[in-house]
Amino acid sequence: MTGAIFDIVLCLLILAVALAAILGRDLFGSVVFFIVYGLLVALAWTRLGAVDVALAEAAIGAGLTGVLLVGAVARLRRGGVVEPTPPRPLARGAQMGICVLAAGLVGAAIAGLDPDAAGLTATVAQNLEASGVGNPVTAVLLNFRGYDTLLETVVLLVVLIGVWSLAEDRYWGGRPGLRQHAKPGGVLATYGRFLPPLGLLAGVYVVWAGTDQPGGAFQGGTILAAVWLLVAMAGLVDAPPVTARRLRLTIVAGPALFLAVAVAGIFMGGFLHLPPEHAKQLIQTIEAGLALSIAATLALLVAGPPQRGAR
Amino acid sequence: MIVSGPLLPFAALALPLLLGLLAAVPAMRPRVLMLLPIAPLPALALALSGPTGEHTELPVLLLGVRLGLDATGAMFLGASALLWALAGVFATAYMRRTHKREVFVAFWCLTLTGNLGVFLARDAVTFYVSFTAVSLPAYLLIVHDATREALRAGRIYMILALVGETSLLVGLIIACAHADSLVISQVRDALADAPGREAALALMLIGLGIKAGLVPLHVWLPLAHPQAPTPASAVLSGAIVKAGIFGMLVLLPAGAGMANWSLALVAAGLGGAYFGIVAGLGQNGAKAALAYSTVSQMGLMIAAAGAAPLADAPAEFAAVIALYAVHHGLAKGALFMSVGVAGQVNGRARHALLAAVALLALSVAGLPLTGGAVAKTALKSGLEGPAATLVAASAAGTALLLLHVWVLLRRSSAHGSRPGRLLWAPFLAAGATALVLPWLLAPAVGVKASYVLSAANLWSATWPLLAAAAIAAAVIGLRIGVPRIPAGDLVVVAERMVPPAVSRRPAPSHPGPRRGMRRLDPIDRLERGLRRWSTAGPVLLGTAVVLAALFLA
Amino acid sequence: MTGLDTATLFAWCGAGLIGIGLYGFLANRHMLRRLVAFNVVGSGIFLVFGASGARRADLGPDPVPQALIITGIVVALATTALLVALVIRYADLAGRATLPEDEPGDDGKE
Amino acid sequence: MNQALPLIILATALVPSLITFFLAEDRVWVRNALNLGGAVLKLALVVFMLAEVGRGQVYQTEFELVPGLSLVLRIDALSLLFVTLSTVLWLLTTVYAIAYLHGGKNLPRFFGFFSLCVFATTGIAFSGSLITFFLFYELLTLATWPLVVHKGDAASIRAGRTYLGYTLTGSAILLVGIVWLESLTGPVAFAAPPQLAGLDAWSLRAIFLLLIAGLGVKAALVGLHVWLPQAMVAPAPVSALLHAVAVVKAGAFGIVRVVYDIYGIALVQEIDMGLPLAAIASATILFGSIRALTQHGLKPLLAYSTVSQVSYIVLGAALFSQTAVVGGLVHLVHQGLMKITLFFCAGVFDERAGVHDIDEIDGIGARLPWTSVAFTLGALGMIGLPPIAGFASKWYLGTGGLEAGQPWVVAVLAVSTLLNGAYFLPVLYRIWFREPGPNAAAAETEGPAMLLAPPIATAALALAAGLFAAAALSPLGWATLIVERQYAP
Amino acid sequence: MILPALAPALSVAVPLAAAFLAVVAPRPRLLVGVTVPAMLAVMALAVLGVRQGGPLVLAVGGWEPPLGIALVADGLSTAFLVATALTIGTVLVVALPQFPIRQNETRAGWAFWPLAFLLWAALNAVFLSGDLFNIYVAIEFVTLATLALVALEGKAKQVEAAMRYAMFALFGSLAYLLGVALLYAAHGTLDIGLLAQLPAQDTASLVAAGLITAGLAAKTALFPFHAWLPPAHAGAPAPASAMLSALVPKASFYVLLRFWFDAMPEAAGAIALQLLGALGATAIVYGSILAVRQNRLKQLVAYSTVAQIGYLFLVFPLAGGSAEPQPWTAGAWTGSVFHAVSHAFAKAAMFLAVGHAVLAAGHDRMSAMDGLTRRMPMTAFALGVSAVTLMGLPPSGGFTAKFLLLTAAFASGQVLWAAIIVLGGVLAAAYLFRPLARAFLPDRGRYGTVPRAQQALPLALAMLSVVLGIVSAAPYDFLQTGRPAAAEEGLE
Repeated sequence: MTGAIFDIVLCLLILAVALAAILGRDLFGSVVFFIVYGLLVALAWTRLGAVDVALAEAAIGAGLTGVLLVGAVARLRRGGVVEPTPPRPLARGAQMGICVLAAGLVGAAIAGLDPDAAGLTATVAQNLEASGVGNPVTAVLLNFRGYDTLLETVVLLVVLIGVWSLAEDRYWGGRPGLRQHAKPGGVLATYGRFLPPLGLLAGVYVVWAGTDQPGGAFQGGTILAAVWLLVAMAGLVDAPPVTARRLRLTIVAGPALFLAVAVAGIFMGGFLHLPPEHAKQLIQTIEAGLALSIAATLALLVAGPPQRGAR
Repeated sequence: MIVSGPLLPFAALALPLLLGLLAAVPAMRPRVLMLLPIAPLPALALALSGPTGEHTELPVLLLGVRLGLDATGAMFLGASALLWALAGVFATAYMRRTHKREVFVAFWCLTLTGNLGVFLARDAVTFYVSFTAVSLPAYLLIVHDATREALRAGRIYMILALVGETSLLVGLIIACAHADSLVISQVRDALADAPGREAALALMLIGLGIKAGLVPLHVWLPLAHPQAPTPASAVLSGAIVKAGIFGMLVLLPAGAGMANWSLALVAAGLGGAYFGIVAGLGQNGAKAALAYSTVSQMGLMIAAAGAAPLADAPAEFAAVIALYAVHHGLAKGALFMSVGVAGQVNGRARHALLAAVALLALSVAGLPLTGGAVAKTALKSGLEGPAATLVAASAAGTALLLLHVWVLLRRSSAHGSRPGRLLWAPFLAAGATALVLPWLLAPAVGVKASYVLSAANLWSATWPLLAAAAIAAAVIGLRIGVPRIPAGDLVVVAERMVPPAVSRRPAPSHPGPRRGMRRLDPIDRLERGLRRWSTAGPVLLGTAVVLAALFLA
Repeated sequence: MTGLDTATLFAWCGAGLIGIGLYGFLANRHMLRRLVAFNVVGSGIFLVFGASGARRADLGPDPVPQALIITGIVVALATTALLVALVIRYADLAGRATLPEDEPGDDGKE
Repeated sequence: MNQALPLIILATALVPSLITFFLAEDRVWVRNALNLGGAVLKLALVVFMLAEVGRGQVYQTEFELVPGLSLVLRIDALSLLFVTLSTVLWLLTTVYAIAYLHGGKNLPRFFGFFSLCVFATTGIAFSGSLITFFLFYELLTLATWPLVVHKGDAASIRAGRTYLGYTLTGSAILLVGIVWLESLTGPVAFAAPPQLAGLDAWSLRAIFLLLIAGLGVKAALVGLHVWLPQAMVAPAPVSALLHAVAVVKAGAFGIVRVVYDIYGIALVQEIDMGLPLAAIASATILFGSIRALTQHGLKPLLAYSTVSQVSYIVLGAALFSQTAVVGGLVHLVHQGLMKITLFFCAGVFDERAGVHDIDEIDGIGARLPWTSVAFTLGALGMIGLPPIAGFASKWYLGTGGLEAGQPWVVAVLAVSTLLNGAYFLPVLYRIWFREPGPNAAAAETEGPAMLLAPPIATAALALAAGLFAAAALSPLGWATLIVERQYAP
Repeated sequence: MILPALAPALSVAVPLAAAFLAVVAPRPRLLVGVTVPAMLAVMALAVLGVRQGGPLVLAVGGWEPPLGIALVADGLSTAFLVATALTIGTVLVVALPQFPIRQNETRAGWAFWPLAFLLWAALNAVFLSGDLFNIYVAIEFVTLATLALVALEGKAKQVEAAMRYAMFALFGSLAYLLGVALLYAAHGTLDIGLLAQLPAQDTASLVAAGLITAGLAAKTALFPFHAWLPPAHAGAPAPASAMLSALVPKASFYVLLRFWFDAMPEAAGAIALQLLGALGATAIVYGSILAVRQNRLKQLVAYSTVAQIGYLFLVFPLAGGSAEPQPWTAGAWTGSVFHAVSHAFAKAAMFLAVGHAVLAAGHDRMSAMDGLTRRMPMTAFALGVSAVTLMGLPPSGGFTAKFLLLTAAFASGQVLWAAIIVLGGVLAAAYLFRPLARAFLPDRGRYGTVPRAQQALPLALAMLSVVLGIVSAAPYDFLQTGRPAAAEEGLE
């Protein structure tokens, strides 16, 4: 019962924070509300027993997305971009009405669902043995529906290329992001020295644990990316130039490895086929490669296109 | 090309055509006029050999050409061929110095082919083609001198010829469609009870009447004949107009059913005969007056042709009309030639010329013992009651008119150059033939000399001449002025009423490219609206909702 | 889904988030606000998705939706990243973070 | 051979066309040899085929594109009538065009599209089914357009716009009609007309109207004719193509096919469409002639004359009479011969003396006698004067009209003849009898033989077609054969 | 028979590998030289395999649906794969001189290549996927690659167009994803083949259907959600535009087709289908009118795409919505696919040709066309031929498509759509007239030129659309391989 009340309160809170994020007068405030909202949703996921999703939501949905948005707000402020005035009430009313209708329709659809539909839980459980991993979510992600994940990692690559291609032509060959000037000895600099080893450890663990417990390449990669970003913000490391061969190898390595395994599978029974006896090792290999590339890609996404001249 | 039957009819048409083409060969140019007298010779030979009753067929030509000759046709053919030959001789001398002789010769030959073809044709298409071939190339003969007046005459001629051709074509088509045959005799018989008979007859008569100078379709005659070079005038008046009469003779069906048409034609013909006289007397030029004389004479023949369908023996009566046509053709041809001769002769020779002309004129008026008397008497024999009387009486008018012509001719001035024999000879030959030939032909058409020389007929031939003499004396004595009538009478009136030709519009100024795009501005506004996410988004979401609702419904 | 079990509750919550997020996505003109709204809608959808897979408490949460949601979250992040880069670049070039047709008083004239 | 020959004949035009497109501008001899060679080869094949088809041979080739859309090539006597005309005229026009455009620009494009037009026209003639007809009909539209705009000046572009606007709309309407019809009957082949008798009369009427309206654009029925006079801005060989070899003919040919090979004249009468069609044709005949009267330019005059003349073919097809359809069909050829003569001559007048307007033609006969003679023959033939070809058409049409119990047709013919005379004769008059005007005075002498020979040849052909109309292989003889073989009850 | 079975996997794997290499070792000439022939070989394999053995269904990783993802290569998907391969293959060759990598790597010169290969892979992934969520990922993949290409020129206008496109595309993704979520919640599977066997009349399924349809319609740029398309497609570099306009909207349309004819053939209500048809019809008219009004070449061509997309949606009223197959549905269904494919060829050819004209002239105003027939005859010819297809005139695939659709319209008694189809052809002529006519004008001013070999490529592509019309029997039959039951009855 307390659980139910907690859930109801959580739901209301989530809705309220979401509203605040949407309607907030101040953009920065909205983004902050959005980060809070992400954390609350992560909480909701744990309430639903989906710890993997909760981790992903917290790390990616709230964390990285929040960082991206905060960074963007800061850039716009620096660029002196003003906020537009809100739309007229009439238009707002119509928009609101139609959104309410849409939400209602979704609600109706939910209400009409068969409460006993079992989904694929049982099927996954049956095949878990052959997947080579103990975490059913990882099994789905990297084996049963590994093809989705392959495409997904490539999506990250597309976006990175897209972000880079938004650079000014004159900065091509330069390093991503603006140069960070952390105060020497400031908080950031201190954390920058202190945190990386821990973060690295945590990240590698999350990746490694992902095969049997909640976690995995995405969550782990995000942590690694965050670590690198922190260090970079501290001014301790700088991104290599976008034209650097090793940088490009890093971002491509994971997906390429995945693809190589997938194609190699053709000779072992079919595209993306992971023979059960080697599945675990293969998945761990893939996860390792992916984590590296994901970490690099996510970090570079946050850093943005090169905005500094080439050497 | 396969010809079946006698070759001569084919040759009669082919030779002039070939000679016409030959005229276009540059090497021929210096001697091109020499072709003219040769062209009609096969036709003449054919006419002299007389009707054979055989047909010549050329199945691949046109829609299947069929040629033949009967008694009537032979007379028309013979007289025409002779006149063409004589006029051709005349032309060799007369046209020696004009420009574009080769063109003249080519079209002369073409016209000749058509003219002969009309008489030889035994199928409707060949008849029509020949009729056209005589009509249109004649234009070139008329306008040969290319003077302003000639061109005007040519224009009017062309308009009428074209109307005539078209009418004839349509009339023939109606008749042929009913006959389901192209053979003229069958077409004619079928026409008697064809459904569109009245229209067909009317149209054919318009077509033939224009050619034959049927009043009021005659207007081209008095314009064209004076403007054409003299040899051309001679054949125009002597031979070409006969194509119309011949057409009436072969195309009008016989029988009581034709009574109304017959009456109408007789009336129109006689009316034309008298109108021609009156109008001719109002002319100042010899050729114009002669042209009106032709109108008048053709009126008589048309009246006769109109009476033919009701005659007891239409074929025989047709031959009689042919006889009249033979005389008139040769005489009128000679008279026109005389105008040409008169232009170049002075002194004694001129007196001789005037005497000969007077004799010819009297012959046309029917002076007893002349060929004209034979023709006229024969013609009257086929007519009854008032028509016969009116024909007889018209001789007085004819005499007066030709007297007028004679006077005009006498007054005309000459250019002094001595005319060669080549001008005299054809004139004399034509005149002599006109005086003599009817006598020779009369037995063949069932007219005996004794009948012609009977007292009654002599008297009926003589009194109009006496009356004419009396009137002439009175007019001259009292100095009564004859009102002048412009040549072409009705057409002159018409010309004043119709605005000068249909004016062509100036080159159309193309409208500029349309610039009406501005009116589409609402579309631009709509497009801008749809680009705005705050508009398009709700529309999109709304569509999703509506679609879902529709699926649910 | 009779009764108000946890899964249904969160599914409803997801529906509500979808509504709120959509409103933000449609009504806001600032591109970053739209991005925030986009993410709200996204997580609302994930909630509906995930909650529907958690209906059978006896079987535990369905791992397939979870995997799909994780994929979805990454895709959403990727999209957001590209959009943020676009917005920033646009602000650099045009000095604003709104599309021209969304500018107040603008008729969308080019 | 029966299978391949139609394709070979099509190839004689297509192959030169495709090669010509890619020839360099200066490879004049190759280009000319290709196009002339194609034309000569085609002519030889067509002559061979004439003999074979005359003996009763039928050529057919068929392949399916998608269900319900088959390409059927079938050569019957009617096909050959059209093909022979276009082949002969293609050869002559090519000769003429080579001389006319000598030294001009963009000639590979020109000759490429020209041959493509001929290809399309041949395809139209060979079409054994309605949809095949449509395919080639559209190709013709497209291939003609670049020729219309060939000069590339503003007026050409405008004319091209009008042309495309009309013809494409027309084809669209035609397509609707075709698909509608085929949705009721399945694919429509000319050789085996569909069973329409049981269908709803109003649908049949509507489809008939759609088909005729679509075809009527190219056939320049009144109201749909606007493109034709405008297209006169194109060079003379193009006009020849539009007016004689291909375009308007394609429309008229299509109407004949629709009336006789799809509906059947009896059904057309039964659904009361025969008389309206005949009436429209008649209205077009008169309208074209009246408009021609008021034209200032020589080519517009000829264009309106075409508007008028092509409807003779339609009129023939619309009357319930075998004789009339013979008249209509034979006019397809006759009009082609005569009109191409006129356009060739108009081109020569333009080329040698700069004559565009009728006012400028005064006395040209003295300077350009042979051209003027040819022009005169063409014009007289148009008026319908025997023994030039035109009269035979009129004769049959008139007789047919009466057979069909429509005597007014004869009146239409008569009035049209007079109007034709009214607009052509003054031109002839000016050519021959006016004092030479500035254009004639400044005119060059008659040009190269290649420019002169085609009009003289076509004029001679027009004359011969009338003079030897009764011969078995004359156009008239062939048209009679078609009707006896294909349309006899 | 392992080789043909490889084709689906290789169709995605080969361009992906090429993309990875393009990121790391940017050597476009080599990559294109290897990838394009390799892909054509893969396509040949696929076609052979499908022709001989029927639809190829490949359970990825050996996991059968519903657990795993199936790749399906039937006639329909193979047709789109082949069209994509031919189009992109040509585009890439044309792009070689336009995005060179020389001593100093440039931004666009580098980015174009991986993006193009990735787009290729993404499109193939969409066409092959038999799983609705996998399609979501693939379609997002397409969208993001497209966004990057739209913004590739990097000026304010293009960035703006990309942002606008993103609004529509993101909304579409969200709607689609929500639909997928609801479908999974209702049925516990996302496999198209399995969904087809389940009843789909519950609320969730139908709401999902509405969302998916609207979402995909927005991505396909169906009127009135099209306004993003012209600025986006017109702003990109010509080779990118060619891919975007020719293929990208087809991907989402393809999914719609799969959804309505394979996954949920019985769910559609007649009114909803008519509504889609009406939007399509409006698109035809509206897009054409706007195309007429454009003064920029690329804008004009882009609006033409808006109009042409309208035809695709006529398939819904003509072939959809009936549980019982009707005699005309195969015609309409095949017709729409023919249209999609021939439009792909023609539009790509047109954008490439226009691109060459623009390159030569240095601007994309109408006057860039002046004298084109003389300066660059092959380019002009390519434009003309592709215009023929867009107008739906014979002999072209566009005509075959139009004919099939028209036949279906009449056979099913929906004459209104027939009228629209026909009107659309005329309108296409109206908007294509101006540029084509200008090609015949004399050229004024100074123009550059493009090597003939380059000019030949768009022409070849355009000719493909004509060849599709001339030899349409084989593709027609091929398309029927594994066609959905709802479209099985044809005009035999």
